[in-house]
Amino acid sequence: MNPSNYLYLSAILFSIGALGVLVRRNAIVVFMCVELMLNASNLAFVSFARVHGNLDGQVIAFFVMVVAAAEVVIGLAIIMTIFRTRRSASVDEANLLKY
Amino acid sequence: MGEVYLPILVLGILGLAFGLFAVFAPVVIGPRRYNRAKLDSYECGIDPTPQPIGGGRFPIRYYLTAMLFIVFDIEIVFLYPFAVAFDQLALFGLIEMGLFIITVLVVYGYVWRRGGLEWD
Amino acid sequence: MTFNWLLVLFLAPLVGAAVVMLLPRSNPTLAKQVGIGFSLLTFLITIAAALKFDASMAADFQLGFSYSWIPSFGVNFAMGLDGIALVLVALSTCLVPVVLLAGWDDADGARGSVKGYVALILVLEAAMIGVFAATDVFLFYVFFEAMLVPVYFLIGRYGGPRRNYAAVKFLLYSLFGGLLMLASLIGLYVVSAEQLGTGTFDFTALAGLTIDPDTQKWLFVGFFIAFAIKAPLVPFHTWLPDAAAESTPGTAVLLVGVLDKVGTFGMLRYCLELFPEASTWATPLVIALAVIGIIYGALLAIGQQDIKRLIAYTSVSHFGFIALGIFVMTSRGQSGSALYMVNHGFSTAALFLIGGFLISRRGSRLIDDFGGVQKVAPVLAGTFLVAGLSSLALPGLSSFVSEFLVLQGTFERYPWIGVVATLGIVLAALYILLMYQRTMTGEPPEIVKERVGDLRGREVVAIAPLLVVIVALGFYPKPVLDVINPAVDRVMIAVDATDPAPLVAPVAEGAQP
Amino acid sequence: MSAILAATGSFEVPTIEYAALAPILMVLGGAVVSVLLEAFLPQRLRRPVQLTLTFATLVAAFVFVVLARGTRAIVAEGSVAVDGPTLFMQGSILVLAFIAALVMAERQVDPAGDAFAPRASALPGSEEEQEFTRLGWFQTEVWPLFLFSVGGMLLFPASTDLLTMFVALEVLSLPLYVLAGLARRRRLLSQEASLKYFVLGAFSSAFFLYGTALLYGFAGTVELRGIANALTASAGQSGLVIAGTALLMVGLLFKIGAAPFHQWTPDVYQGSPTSITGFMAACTKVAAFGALLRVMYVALGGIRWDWRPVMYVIAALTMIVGTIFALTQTDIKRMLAYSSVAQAGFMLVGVLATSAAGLAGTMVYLLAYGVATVGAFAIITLVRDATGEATHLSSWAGLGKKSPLVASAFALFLLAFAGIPLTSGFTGKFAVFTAGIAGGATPVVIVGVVASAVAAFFYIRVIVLMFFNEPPADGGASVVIPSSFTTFAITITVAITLVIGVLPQIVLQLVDQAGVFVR
Amino acid sequence: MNALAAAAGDLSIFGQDPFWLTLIKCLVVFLALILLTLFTTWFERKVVARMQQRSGPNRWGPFGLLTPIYDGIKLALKEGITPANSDKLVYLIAPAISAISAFLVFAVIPVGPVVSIFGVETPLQLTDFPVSVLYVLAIASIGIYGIVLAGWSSGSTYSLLGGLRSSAQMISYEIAMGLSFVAVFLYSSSASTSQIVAKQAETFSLGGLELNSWFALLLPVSFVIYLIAMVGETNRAPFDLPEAEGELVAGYFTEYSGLRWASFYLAEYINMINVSAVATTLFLGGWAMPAPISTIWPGANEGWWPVLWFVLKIYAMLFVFVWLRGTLPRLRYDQFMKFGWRVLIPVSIVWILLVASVRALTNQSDFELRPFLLWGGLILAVVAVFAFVLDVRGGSKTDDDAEPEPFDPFAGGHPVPPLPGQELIVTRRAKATVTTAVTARDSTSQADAGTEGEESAHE
Repeated sequence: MNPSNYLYLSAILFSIGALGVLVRRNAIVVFMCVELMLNASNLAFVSFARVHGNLDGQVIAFFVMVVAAAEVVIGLAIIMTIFRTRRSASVDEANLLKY
Repeated sequence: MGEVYLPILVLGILGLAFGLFAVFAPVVIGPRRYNRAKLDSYECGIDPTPQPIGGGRFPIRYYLTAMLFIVFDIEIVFLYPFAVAFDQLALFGLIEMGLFIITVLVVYGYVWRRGGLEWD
Repeated sequence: MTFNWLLVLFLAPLVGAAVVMLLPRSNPTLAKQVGIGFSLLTFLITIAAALKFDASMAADFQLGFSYSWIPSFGVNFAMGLDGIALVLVALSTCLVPVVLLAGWDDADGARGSVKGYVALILVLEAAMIGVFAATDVFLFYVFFEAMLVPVYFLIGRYGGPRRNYAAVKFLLYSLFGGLLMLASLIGLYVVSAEQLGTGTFDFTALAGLTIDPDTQKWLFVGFFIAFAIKAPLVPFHTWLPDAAAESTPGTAVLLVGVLDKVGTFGMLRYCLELFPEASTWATPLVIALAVIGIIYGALLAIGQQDIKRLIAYTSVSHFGFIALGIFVMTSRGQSGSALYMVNHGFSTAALFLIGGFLISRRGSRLIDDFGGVQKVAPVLAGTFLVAGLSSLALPGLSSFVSEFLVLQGTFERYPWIGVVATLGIVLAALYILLMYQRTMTGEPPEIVKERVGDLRGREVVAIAPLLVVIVALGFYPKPVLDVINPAVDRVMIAVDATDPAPLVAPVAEGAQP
Repeated sequence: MSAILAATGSFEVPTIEYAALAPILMVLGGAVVSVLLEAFLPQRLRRPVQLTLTFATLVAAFVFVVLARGTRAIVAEGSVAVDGPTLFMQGSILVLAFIAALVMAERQVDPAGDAFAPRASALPGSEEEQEFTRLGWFQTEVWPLFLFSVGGMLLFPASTDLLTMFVALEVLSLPLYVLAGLARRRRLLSQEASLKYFVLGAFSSAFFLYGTALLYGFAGTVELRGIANALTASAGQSGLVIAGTALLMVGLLFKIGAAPFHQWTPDVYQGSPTSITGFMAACTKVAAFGALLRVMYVALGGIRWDWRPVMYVIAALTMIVGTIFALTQTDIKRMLAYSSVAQAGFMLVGVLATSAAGLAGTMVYLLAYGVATVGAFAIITLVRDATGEATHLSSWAGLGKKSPLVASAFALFLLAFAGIPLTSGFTGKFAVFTAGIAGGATPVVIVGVVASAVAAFFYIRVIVLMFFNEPPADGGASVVIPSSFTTFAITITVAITLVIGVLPQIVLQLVDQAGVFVR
Repeated sequence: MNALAAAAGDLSIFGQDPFWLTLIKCLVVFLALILLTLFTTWFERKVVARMQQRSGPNRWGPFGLLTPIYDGIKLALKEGITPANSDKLVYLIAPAISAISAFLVFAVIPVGPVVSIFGVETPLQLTDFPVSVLYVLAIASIGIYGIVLAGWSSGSTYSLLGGLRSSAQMISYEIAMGLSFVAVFLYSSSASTSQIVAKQAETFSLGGLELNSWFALLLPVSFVIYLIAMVGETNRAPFDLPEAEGELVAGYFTEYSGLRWASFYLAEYINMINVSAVATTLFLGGWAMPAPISTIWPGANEGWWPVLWFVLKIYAMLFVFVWLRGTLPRLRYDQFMKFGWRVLIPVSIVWILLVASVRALTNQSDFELRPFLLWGGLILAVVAVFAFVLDVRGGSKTDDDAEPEPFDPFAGGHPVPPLPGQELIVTRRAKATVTTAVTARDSTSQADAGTEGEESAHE
């Protein structure tokens, strides 16, 4: 199969994720969108690894998974803490810091 | 190359067909007798307080388990290639992976001590 | 290593400041005494240095030294005196003890401590010496900016009721100019790096560069605006009346008498020598500004109610003359300007100090609150009159020589400008004499009788040297001109300007009318 | 993965130069030990032991950095460079971290203990929390987090491939996200800062990653020199390069807080515990600029004509935005946050000079800025009123009279930010601007100079407020006498600021010797 | 034997089948799984009945063998209820996800050697690739989605909690399971199922006895851990907490009925077969007949015979499942989670370190360490079990002695009533009306804390 299709897919996923971060208000959804972006990158890495015929891209995908996992853990911890104090996961309600 | 995955696809389609059959067959062959009580959530005694749809949430406690899972799952992801290539990596592999595992163990000890491994 | 007079001269007030700061806070008098001691010592060192100065070689930097400071930026801690710098350093070191003595009580009861006041003035003195003596452009810039700090605190902590406003206004104006200059400085450095391989800030090396005229214009603008703000040239002058009016008389003397000279000094030394083509290019504009300044300053001075503001505006007018003299590009005009800097320093100092005595006695700065002072305080009135006459350039007093030279230089090249500028003299007579008439003559009101006493011994001691110098230079300016002229010639060569065909008399004779 | 497992052929067993990596390993190892201590030491012993460990680790790492001077090598299978710039930045980061740690260790200024919540997971104001406060519990988890972050910062500017860089970026960021949310007082603010920092940080690192992916797609490698070689080899510019570079830059520019990716800065700076803000502002900037410089110089030097115009605009925009917004702030932390944005713009001038001088200038600027920043935020921790830190500008009025020494120190830092001669800030600005002009970025430098002039206004406004205004009617804030930790931190920052200002040759020589990036 | 190992160890034989053969193999696997499920339900009921001195199903067909068929028909004729509260789409998708993932795992399980089908030489395995064990884990994880989504979309508390518990349990035990594979990979140097089977065909001698190097023998600790994790992973007794009838009715599929319910049920049994098959493949030598017999009868490992061995091995494992169910009482949720996290995982990790070290040593020198490892492993296993007992008992002891802790009804994210022995936290407002003395002290401490958070904390 033509690898460029995977690249288009990854670009689309990345855009969806980016858009989601900007548009959605629920912290957890925002957060999932970020993960989507990371995974879109993974897809790109793996596709490029295929294009170039070397393994780097696949190995990188590994590392990215780790990082994404670490991000998930930290992010969930922060959101949980906020949730405990406010009982809401909406980004909009976090509005004490205003210009 | 891709043919290796073909059986998975075929089996997946078969599984999907079965799943869809199981889901939609009752609509066709099953009886349909309307009864409002039947459509209610199963309850016994008190009103179940949380409503999962529309406002209900997963209890936070489970996120903790999820986080721990992610940490260890990732460890596993790294352990596999190491294990497979272990014979070639020789002592270097052992040392590096030992460091890696010990690091994870340290975190594990920390979580344990901090009450992350308590359930009720 | 030989005994380095200039370095000692620079360090003496700094040491003095440190010593003063170490003195106990409880004994302000001691601080003043020590301060005056150090300032006198500095003055003595200046005299010693001046004696070692070879007047025949006044175009070269003498008594110089150079220590490597930031080799990576090509910055040296380098100082040296040419003729102009020498006289201005002398002016500074002479005025500081006078100011300290005259302003004996100025700092008492102020927000800051007395020893702080003395120390700040000594620090300022060191910075002034540095700024005139620096032969490294970066060092010049550093002192140019460093001067702001003590002045800022002198105004802000020891000044009048609106001191904050004045101090901040002063600081912001100066900083703005300074930053523009910084930009040009960096540009200059870059040009030097392009032409010489390694960047340098050495003045002589930079003056030797041939800079592309377009670049020159930009760099010139940066320097010129900084200097125009410092030597308040219309329209950058608005900070001066505020700063001068709100500061103590002593501070005002140093501010207007010396500090502002850095601006005109900078135009003469840096703008002209570093950017000759750009200076020529900018001449019409600068002359226009200068003439406007002369007239505008004078007119505003006439309208002033506040004595200190009035003196400040006279300075605006005088700085117009100085700038005019510099930019008419004749050796006579520039000599006159250089000399004017010195003379103006002394006469303004006298005006501010005596005005300060008057004000502190009466407790008001408004002219209308005075009258008939010469009846109750004749010595005060007399000295004030002499200082005022010097300011309006009465022949026989020092300013006359310089103003005459400037006008003569102007007439040589731009007769019509000369005519307009001459109007400034007439206006000067008007504002000085009007002020004198309104404050000193007539029948003193009760309150003046009650409060205004004559000059005391300390005050006389402080004022006397100024008047002596004013009169002496009025009759015999030659020693000063002798050291100034070679330096001016160097500038003239740098800007590639030649004097027009003589209309009246050769330069040497023009110095002794 | 499949290919790795399939590759039953011979592996090259990698070599790791442990000695060259010693500073990084040291700090990260210290962090791991710190986690262990945190878990198994009794509460009573934790603080002294953690503090000892932290400071010992930082000092030891610094010693290794000093010992490694003169090294120029690419180690760890081409993923880490140990060269002059690396060592200089690592040294700077360690020094700054050390000072920041001193401030973080302070317990004397707040009657309730240190600046961190005794337990982050407890509800603010809950019974539980009050109990912790009453018992004098304190947060020692900040130390392992801190060390991890420092470890990431040490790796970030040293990494020579984009993957290592990405991992380092996360290692440095993740602990910071948590640290930002740990304030003992104004907890909601702090948590909000943490969330914002996290969301935007994760967002930007995703951009970084996607950029990396695209560059990998172009070059077939993520090694910086490999990318550079590929750029040299290819005739035309591929869309991948442009897009990849752009996305990569978004990620990096976010970290340094350049406009238009600066929006997190004020919120996070304001909300975080102040000692953390100082650490974050100073050290992150050093690390991120180190990485940015390396990427721009080593990997993308070949297409500098493509990215420079964009960087021109960004640098100018950053300076302008930072300056203009800082003008209107009434909160001192927010003001410093915007000022840090502006400073990032000035430093970018050094980056886009793309010369050895630009590199050296940026490094000097970073050190100068970092020191002043840590010092300034240390002072902010001391200025307090009844509710805690008094960050509103109005309560700073008249501070100069109440505590002239502290106010003077703060004034010095502000002057350094403004770039007034004889302070470190001037040295930095001069070095950067000179390099900028030499590199042909004159218009940006002009913008920079104008911005500095405008910026000077709000710095000086604070000085004026402190020294010449009367204290507000309610008495305003006053300076709490700190323990020797903060005192030492402030003293040393003042000293360094002055030394770099007056005798910059020491540092300049150091950066000159640091030379350029090893390729 | 070695030739066979080599032939099976070459992954290039996969993916060579013509399409019709692939189709046939898939269909056979698919149908076999369904039939095995039906048979297994009968098997389970029968065995449990025997254990309980009953006779079990015996009405339909010989020995009641047709009972599952009738059950199926009955289920198919039931109404498929979609509760009003449910998220319709997800509610319907969830059982399909469960079923698909259950079927997919079997794709990489080797059932026998290379045989000839209609003249085509083909391995008795649908497919294989270098990471097939990882594939198994991945598909198993997807199965969890089915459960979580089913629990969530049903719109019922029991379902939700059942789904969450189930997923928490499965992911917890998946870690232990994944870790138990690491040691296997260390020895097999491959993550491909067919290669692992081939590797286990090698022999070693223990006390003069030639044995196949089954990883169950070489790595007993890994095997034990896998066995435990396997049971936890499939939600089977004694770990069948999600379906704890007394607490959660039927767990995540409380709201399902008819064939939809059947597909969850089917998925559960197929998963049992799957994990048994994986255990067979990874630890019990796969389809191969072990050494003493295979040396006597070489034909045992050729042709179609191995399929029989394979099925027998699977049913041995399934018997273990049933046996456990018939013997052990259900664990409490906390005991169960604690066991997973505090015993299985650390033991696994330490075991991996141990195995890796020993392996590295043996690779360096020619020192034979297998016996040492075997016995060391057994000791470790005993310690593990001992630790488990201690942990469970110790845990319960502290629970009894513990002071009744103040109970925050909101701690879990939604309000729940206090259980007996738990005391509700008195809100500040309520407290203020009760005791003024306490309030006075409180208010000062509040002032000290001085956070804005106070207001919102107890709203």
